[in-house]
Order: sequence, then structure tokens, then C-alpha cells
Amino acid sequence: MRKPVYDLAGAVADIPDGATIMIGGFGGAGAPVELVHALIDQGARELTVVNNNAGNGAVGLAALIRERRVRKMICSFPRSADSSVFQELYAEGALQLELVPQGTLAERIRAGGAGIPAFFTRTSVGTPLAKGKEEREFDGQRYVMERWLKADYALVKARRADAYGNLLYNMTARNFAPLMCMAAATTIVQASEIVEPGGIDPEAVVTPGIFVNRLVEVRAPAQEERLVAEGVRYP
Amino acid sequence: MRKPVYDLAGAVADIPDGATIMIGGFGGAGAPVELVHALIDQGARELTVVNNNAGNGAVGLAALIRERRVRKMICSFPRSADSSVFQELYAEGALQLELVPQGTLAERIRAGGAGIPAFFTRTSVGTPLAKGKEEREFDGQRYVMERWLKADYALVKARRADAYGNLLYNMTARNFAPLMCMAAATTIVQASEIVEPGGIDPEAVVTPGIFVNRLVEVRAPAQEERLVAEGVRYP
Amino acid sequence: MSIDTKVKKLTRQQMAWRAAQDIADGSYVNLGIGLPELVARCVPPGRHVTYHTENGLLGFGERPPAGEEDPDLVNAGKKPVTLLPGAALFHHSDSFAMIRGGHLDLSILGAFQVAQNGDLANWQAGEDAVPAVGGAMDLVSGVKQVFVLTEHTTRDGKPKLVDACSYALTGAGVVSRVFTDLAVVDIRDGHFVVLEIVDGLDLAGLQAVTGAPLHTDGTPGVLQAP
Amino acid sequence: MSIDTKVKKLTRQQMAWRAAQDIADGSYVNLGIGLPELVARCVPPGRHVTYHTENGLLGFGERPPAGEEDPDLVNAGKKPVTLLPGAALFHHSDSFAMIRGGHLDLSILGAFQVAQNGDLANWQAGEDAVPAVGGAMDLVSGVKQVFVLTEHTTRDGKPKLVDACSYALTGAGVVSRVFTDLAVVDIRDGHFVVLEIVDGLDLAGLQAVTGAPLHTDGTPGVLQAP
Repeated sequence: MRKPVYDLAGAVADIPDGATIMIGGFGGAGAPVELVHALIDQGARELTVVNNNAGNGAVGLAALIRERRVRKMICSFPRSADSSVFQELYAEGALQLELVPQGTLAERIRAGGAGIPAFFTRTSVGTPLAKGKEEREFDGQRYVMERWLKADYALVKARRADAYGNLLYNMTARNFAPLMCMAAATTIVQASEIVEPGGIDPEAVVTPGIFVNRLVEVRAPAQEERLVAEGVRYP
Repeated sequence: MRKPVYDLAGAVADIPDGATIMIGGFGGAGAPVELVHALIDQGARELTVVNNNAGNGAVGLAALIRERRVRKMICSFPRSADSSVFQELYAEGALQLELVPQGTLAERIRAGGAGIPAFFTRTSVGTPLAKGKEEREFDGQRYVMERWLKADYALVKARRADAYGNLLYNMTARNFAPLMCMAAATTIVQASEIVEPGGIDPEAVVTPGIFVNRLVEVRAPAQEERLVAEGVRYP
Repeated sequence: MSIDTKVKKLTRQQMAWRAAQDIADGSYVNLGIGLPELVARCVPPGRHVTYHTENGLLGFGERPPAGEEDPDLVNAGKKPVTLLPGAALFHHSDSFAMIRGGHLDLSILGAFQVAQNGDLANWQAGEDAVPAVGGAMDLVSGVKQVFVLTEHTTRDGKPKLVDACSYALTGAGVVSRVFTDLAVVDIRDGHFVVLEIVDGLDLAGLQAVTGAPLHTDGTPGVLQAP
Repeated sequence: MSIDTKVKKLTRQQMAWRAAQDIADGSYVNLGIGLPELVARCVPPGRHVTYHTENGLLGFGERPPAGEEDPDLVNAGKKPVTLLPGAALFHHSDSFAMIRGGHLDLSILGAFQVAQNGDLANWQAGEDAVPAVGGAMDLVSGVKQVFVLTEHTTRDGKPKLVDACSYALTGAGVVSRVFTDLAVVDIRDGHFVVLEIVDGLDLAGLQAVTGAPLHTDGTPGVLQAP
């Protein structure tokens, strides 16, 4: 089916306070900067945000955190050269952090999308991150049980969408986006172009349209690293 | 790295008696007929075979079963218009059957490839196929625990391989093959063409070469349905 | 129990047509092998329905003209299909992630038996046959809504709508609506609720060929199909 | 404890070179952020090594010339890379299926501490810092072989090779070999076994800057690098 095409403000208009939001991207690669800025403008608060990192500089996710809209971050690597916003709020206790190993984070999101409420992994066994988790032995190896991760919304960036929501990504900007599209009740995609059905080779589709709910065309999206390098601050 | 290119006989030469072998295909779509025939010629016995079905007519997997090389089938749907070989040997008790719901079969194979020893699914809860399986409640829903499935070898059919083992498939002949490539210790691929690295768009790769161990070029592969329709019998 | 010949039983085509009327515009739908496959052609014009098949394809269309079939492009029933614009191909694990993860809106399946509590038996009739389950258990436990499309009784006249399934279950409490050649029946709170009955048959007549008590919610409508 | 200036400590480049000599032809390798990234350039000619990065790429090459960087084509350290012929892109779950599923041959990582039983601590130094783990725990528990590449001591001279890690673990019993600026040390059966020591340092001298007993298996060789 054709997915509704919104403008940026319209696409995020109904996100309520307290929502859980998955945001695509690995550092700046795949970060849906325009959608995140629209979310800042929209004003929702007390958000739980799932992202690999915790924002850079003073734009995108870092700006969302700085504006104190985020109650909790679920991520694998909240530390970077430009992540001072997160670090300050975390230090002052204004922000909760659920630290998850990167592969476990990816698999928990996939599990959320695939109807798998829990799975076992060796990752984190014998470390502080296994604390409180159920442990179990299979074939003489120890594993921890991990639960699925779902979200109310996903915000992701694609290179191309067709009108049915099939998606292609650009290089390593793919990263978490295909998983987040699966795991969110409402997936909102900003694509550099929206083409008619048939404009993506069925064999090459990365995210099938069934996982996508809303489309926004952002023809020349900002690249987070460039904004950070230029010292841009939003809003 | 460049993957070794074999002829059909060489590719399967070391498969020992008692091996567990995953064979790609959904009915005839994706069935690696030539590799299976090479396995029949090779003579390995007491095999455990993982496939969605249990062979059709008198070629491919059906012929492997008819030649009494298979001790156990792990599959979701061993019944079809042309599956009399399986049905006869099953009726006479010469063959064990582990019947697995199709999605659980796919996920168990993926889990084997992804290092997930067990996961939970709603599929089969309250049915005879849940018998003997651990049940558990998450968020008020009942689930059964399923174990990963691994194999010694996978035999799969691809449309195109590059020299590093990256694969493309043809249409719905893809089905289980990408999962089986992940879950087998040794993955053997018959491809209609083998091209140099660079001959597959990195964005469109379906199976990355890391999951592939041996390549065989079979330029005009037989289509199982056609052999069955023509009444072909192998050997 | 046999049915009066004045009763306007639906043909298989008509059954498929009736089920098709209840598919919402914009749905993602998986149709079971056999009778449910006929439903696709009967969806009212103007509704856009996207079909999913377990073997890794979303957005397929009818069988191609003779000679243009590709045995590598088939549905779960192994029948040749075509790619519609906007189709997507994927592997089996992604396909069942769609199913298990609750992304499909509707599955329409055949049945040996449906019980009044929504239990479905559609994979194993008796102990003799080679058991074969396919994707049925995944579909019923994952897809948002499960409709059953089946004759009201077996060939020898036994009810398929029963108080409790005697055959092995495919899933427990999974069916929400049943379309038969005689009636449309909802399953609500552990009861069969009759929505429509064919011309020439009354509730008592339908009850006589049904294996569990029938309830109503207002007067049942007339089940008819072109 | 300080080291005599006559000791021919390896430079970071030399350390990377030495580690690179132990990468087998045909390996799939994941290199940690920082010092391990230098290893790729030092692999002996004739060996084909395929590099994997957690963020969904197999088969990448060096940083492109200035001006040709694509911020969407980066490694796990967020540094620009290039696609080599035969590269493959995939999503994060497939990427960690490669890691967790044991498909990678080798990972070379940095360390705060390595214990004689193979325990590795490389993600959290103390309680103050914001904790950040990335993919390190997945790598050490999934990749077939884990090498550590690190200075032999901390900046203030404390041993990094210890009897037991005092910092939070990344994984238990996961490291098999350690390359430092002073030595190459294997971990076998809960012991450090010295394979090579730099010129100008003897076993006693190495022991003095190591936090657990050193063993040998024959006379250690000389650790040298161009």
C-alpha cells in the first residue's frame, strides 16, 4: 500500500510525552537529523531513546538531550569526542542510562521486530553488564538471557524510498535502521527521494515496506558530522 | 579472500557418513540439484538432512532419500503431490522425522548462524509440536523455547557468486539459503556464474562471502520441477 | 446430517468472494494454500491489498500467462506468481519475522476443525498421514487476525465448527471469524456468533450441522455472493 | 617501576607491525579502535585479509584521499574508509551474527588490563567515567581468537598484564595472545607464557613490569620490528 507522505512537522506531530523512540544511526552515519529536529520543535518530553550513541555536538540527538527531552538513553557507546551534552546531564543525574553491548542491542531490537521475547547470548557473561540477568548453560557454555526491545516510534534515514515504503540506505548509514523499522509500532522514514513503486529492484530491497508507516522526503539531508564540525547549534 | 572453486565431485568429496547437511530450497525453487546428485554419487550415508520439504519425484533430495542415505529429516512439510519416496520410507520406519514449524525452522537455523543457542517463540504453543519443550511466560503470553540448529555442511544454489563468495539469488529461490550459509561449518555453493570481486554491488549482496567456503560453477542448473515433470530419475 | 437442496450453499468461488469483502483496504495478507488462494481475485476494486508468501515475497500478483512461469518465482503453494511493482524479496527468516512479529494484518486459512474458543486444527487429520505443518502454526500465532475459510461440514457431513477440536491443534484461541458455504460466524468470548446465513437455511438448520451452540447478536443477515 | 632507556621498546607502529605478522592468510579480522587500526597497513604482502567493522561492512580499505571521504562510509571508529572490490554491506544484526556466530577468525583489541587467565578489561576504567562498551563484549565472546595490542604498562608505569583484573571485565578467559611494546606473551592454561622480548630486556626485567608470574616455553625470542 502507499504510505502517507508527510512534511517533517506532520510526521512527528503525534509523538506523545513518555514515548520510546528508536533513532537510526551510528554516530552521524544514518542519523535522521531533520526528523530529530522536528521532534525537538514538536516538544515531546520524558522520552526513552534507543540509539547506538548519545549524540554529538549541539545538533540532532545531542540537541534533544540538551533540551532535556530525554529521560533515558538505551545505547552501547554514549562517549565520544563531542558527546559532552550527554556526559553533563548524566553526571548531574538528569538522565538514566541503560548500557547494552552493541550486538546485544542490535539483536534485542531485531527480536522485538521478529516476535522473539527473549534469547540467549554469550555476550556479557562474567561481566558487570550481566548483573541481574538470568544465566543458563547450554552444551557446557554459559549464556545470559536478553529481552526484546520495542519502541513506539522509529526515526530513520534512507537514501531512497518507494511509495510503498520499501527502502534502500547509503553505505554504512544502514546500520540499525532496518532493525528499528521492524521493532517500532510506527516507523517514520526520511528519504532523500521517494520514487514510484517499481523504482527499487525487488531483489535489492533492504527494508520491505511492511515495516514502514510514514514517509518524509528530505532531498538534501544534513550530515551530522558536518554540522558538528561547523559548530552548528539547534534550535 | 578468494574461495576455492571445485568441480561438483570435489566439492562434496569429504562429506562423511553421519553428517548433518542443510539443503537450500523451497520445493524446487533453490534446490541445488547438481550438488545433491554429486552427494548421491559420493555415497555418504546415515545423513541428517535439513530442508523445508522432503523431496519430489525421483531426483535431488527425493533420490538421496530413495537411495537410503538419509537417517533423519528435519523439515516443516514432507508431504506433497510427488513426495512418495519419503512417505514410503517413513511408513516403513526407515527414516526419522523431526517436524518443525516453518518459521521456527528458519529461526533455529538463523540462531545457529548467529550464535544464539536458544530463543522463545509463540509458535506451536498449545499444540502437539510443543510437547517436551520448555514453556515460559513473558508479559502474560506463553512461549516455547527452541534451540539453534547447526550443520556440518550446507548445499545451496545461487544465481551469482563473486570470487570472495558473496552471493545473489534468483527470486524466491533465496528462501532458506542465506540462513543455511550462516549455520553450516562448511557451506558449498553452486552458482550459475562466478564473477570477479566487484561483480556484485556491495549494497545488494544477500549472503556476504564470510559465510561461504566452496564454490562450484553450474552454468545451466536443472530445475527440479522440470525434472519431476519429465519423469527423470537419478542416478 | 444433510442439507436441504433448497439451501443456497455458496460455491467455492462465492465463499472466497465473501471472505474477500472483509479484507480492509491497505492490509498485508497471507492466504493459505488451496481455497484461500482464490480470495485475491475477489477483493473489491479500490482496495489495495498486499500479499505475503512465507517463501520470501511481499507484493506478488496472479499466475503469469502460460509459458512465462518462472519456477523460482512461486508462492507457498509452489504455484507460479508474478512480481508487482513495489514487490520485495527476502529470506525465510525475514519472512517469518513479518509473521511472528505481528506485521501482517490478516491470514486466511483452511481448516479441518475450528472450535468455539477459536482453536484451529488444520494440519494433521488423524495419526496415519505423514505429518506436515508448513507455516500454519507460525501464521496463527503471529498474524494479527486469522480468518478461516472452509466448508461448513466435512465431505461426509460432520461439523467442522465444533465445541472442541479432536484433531491436533495448529493454534489455541487464534481464529476470529469463519467463512463457510453456509454462514459467516464470529468467535467471541468462547462462543460462535452467527453473522450471516445463506438463503433457505434458518438458525436451527445451521445449528443442526454445527458441533457447538450458535449464538446471535441481532438477526443474522443473509449470506449471498455474486 | 621504570624501564632502562637501553631497552628497545617498540613504537606504536612497530607494535602494530608485530601483531600483523601473526594474522593468517585468508583471515576475517576485526580491528579495535585506536592502536589496532594501525595493524591493517602492516600485513605482509601476499596475505589476503578481509576486514570487518561492526557497523555493517566487510571488505573495506584505507581512508580515501582528502576530499573523497563519505561520512556514510565509516568504520566502527567513525573514520572514513573505502570499499574494496568484493565488499559487502549489511545491517547491524547481520554484522553481529558474524561476530557472535563465530565467523570472524580474529579480533585485535586494546586493553586496560589482561589477566593471566585470559580475562580482559578494556571498557571501563574506574567508576567516574561515563560507561561505554560498544561492540567489545560481543567481539571477545564471539570471535574465534582475540589478540590484545597494548603498551606493557600504563602511563604511570603500572602493569597491564596482571594476575586478576581490577577493572570491570569485558570478557572472561577470552584473550589468547598479547602484543606489547616489550614482549609477545601467550596465555595458556591460566599462565602468561613469554614468546618474545625486546632487545635490552631480560625475563627478570620484564617480570618486574608485569603483574603476574611469567612462564617460558623454551628461550624467548627477540621481539623486533622494522
